[in-house]
Amino acid sequence: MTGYLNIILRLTIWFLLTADLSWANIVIGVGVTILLPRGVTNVGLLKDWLRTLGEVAVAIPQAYKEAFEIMLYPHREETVVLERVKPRRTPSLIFLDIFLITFTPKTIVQRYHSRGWYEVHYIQRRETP
Amino acid sequence: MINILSYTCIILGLVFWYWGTWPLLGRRSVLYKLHGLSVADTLGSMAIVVGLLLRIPHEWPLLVLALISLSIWNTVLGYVLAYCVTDDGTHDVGQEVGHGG
Amino acid sequence: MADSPIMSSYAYAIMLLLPLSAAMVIFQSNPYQALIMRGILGAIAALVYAMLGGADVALTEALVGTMLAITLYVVAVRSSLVMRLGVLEGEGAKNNLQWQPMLDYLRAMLKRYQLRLELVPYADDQALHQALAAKEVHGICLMDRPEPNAEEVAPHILVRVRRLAEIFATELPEAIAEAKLYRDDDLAPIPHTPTLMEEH
Amino acid sequence: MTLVLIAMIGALLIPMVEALQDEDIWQRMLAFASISTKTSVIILVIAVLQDDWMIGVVGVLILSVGNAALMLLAQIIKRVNDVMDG
Repeated sequence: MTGYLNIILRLTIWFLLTADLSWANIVIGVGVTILLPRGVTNVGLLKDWLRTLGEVAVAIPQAYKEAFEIMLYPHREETVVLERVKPRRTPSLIFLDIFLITFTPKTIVQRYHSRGWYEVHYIQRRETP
Repeated sequence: MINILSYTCIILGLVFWYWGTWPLLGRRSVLYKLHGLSVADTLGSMAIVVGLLLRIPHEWPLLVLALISLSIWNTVLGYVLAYCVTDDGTHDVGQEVGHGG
Repeated sequence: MADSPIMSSYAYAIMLLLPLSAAMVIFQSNPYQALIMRGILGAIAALVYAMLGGADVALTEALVGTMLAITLYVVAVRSSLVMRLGVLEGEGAKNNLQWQPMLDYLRAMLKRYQLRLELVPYADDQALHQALAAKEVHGICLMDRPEPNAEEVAPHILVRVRRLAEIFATELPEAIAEAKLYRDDDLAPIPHTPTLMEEH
Repeated sequence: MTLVLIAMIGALLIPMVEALQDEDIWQRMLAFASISTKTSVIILVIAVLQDDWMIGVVGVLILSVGNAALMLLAQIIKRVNDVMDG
């Protein structure tokens, strides 16, 4: 599954960069994509992938919403919270999770512990009691 | 119509840029400034690029690539910088255990 | 673009940023901070080149001038601006009162010259001298005891590099450690193995 | 559009001033990250303004590969600081 996603990602970058859909270009792109070395890929569940990709689509408007929130109401408190990683995560899914958390402006992942915890840095409006 | 929309996006991006970059001059912690920079450099720049995309729709492949690389690179860079700034040791900031959703 | 005055107004504003960032590189004494400034200079130079129409020059500046140059310089600075000091390993050398203050003083002193201190542990005095003679380290730190069971030790630093020896001679107080220049023709007091054999 | 560009140059000045005044190395890294993103977006805007799409391609390329050196520099500075402290 992730192998196909890898190839699709590379082909997307290639076609976006060249913006050329002639036969020669397609052949070159597919050739380069397949010839480039691939790391060891772990097969994740298709359902997890679809859900995370859906969360990425949701994350963009949410990021803008949070940006407006912290612009309108100043958030001055900083805290560090440990969050548990969802079970059965492959490395690429963990990367997507970290990307999602860091993408929204209120939260940044500081560190990923290999035993299944993220360290997330939050900013808040006021200190939680 | 498209022109107005594009200018709105670009000016929104500029407001984000100024708002997020201004805290750099203050004396807050690096992590706090990183939050501001993720507003400015990721979201603000994405808004500007979307504004440009509305002006020249025929060049969409490159601008979409610019959007993707902006979001991914800046986010990963924010993570790497946050990782490098904090030590491996314990934190004396209020530490609590939450449940990830 | 120089034909219209409005266009050139922002062009001049951007071009003024280039000497500003170049001056920032020049007046920076810490090598790592200067590298960051070099990155800023590269980004702004790429902007100026692209604005003036040199797309290829801008791409070269960004990829080679900024990315590759910073990578190579980081490797060079990291491996050259360091003083390797050979020390004795084990608790015997470190368990005395002078150890930590001496290290702190040395670090602070070397930091003024943008050097960092790297400790290389060795098993005994003989290995230390061999390492110094083989140029594995820039200096060694010996812990001489006046008497075999004395609590007090006198840290004793032998340095191979003349410039380091000058710095140590002028800035290191005798109370903290005694520093000397090591030369190959000096027959440094190497502890001979026969004496060790006799003790057993 | 030119006004927009001048406002962007003004925003670019803020991290420059920050890099000038602050002595802490991480604050300067933040300024560097901000500047490198801002310059590539400015290159894109200039490309649209001058209607020269060659410049736009360069801007996208700088945007998509330019941050790698920054990450390497951050990791190495972290290592060096660890060695210096401990």
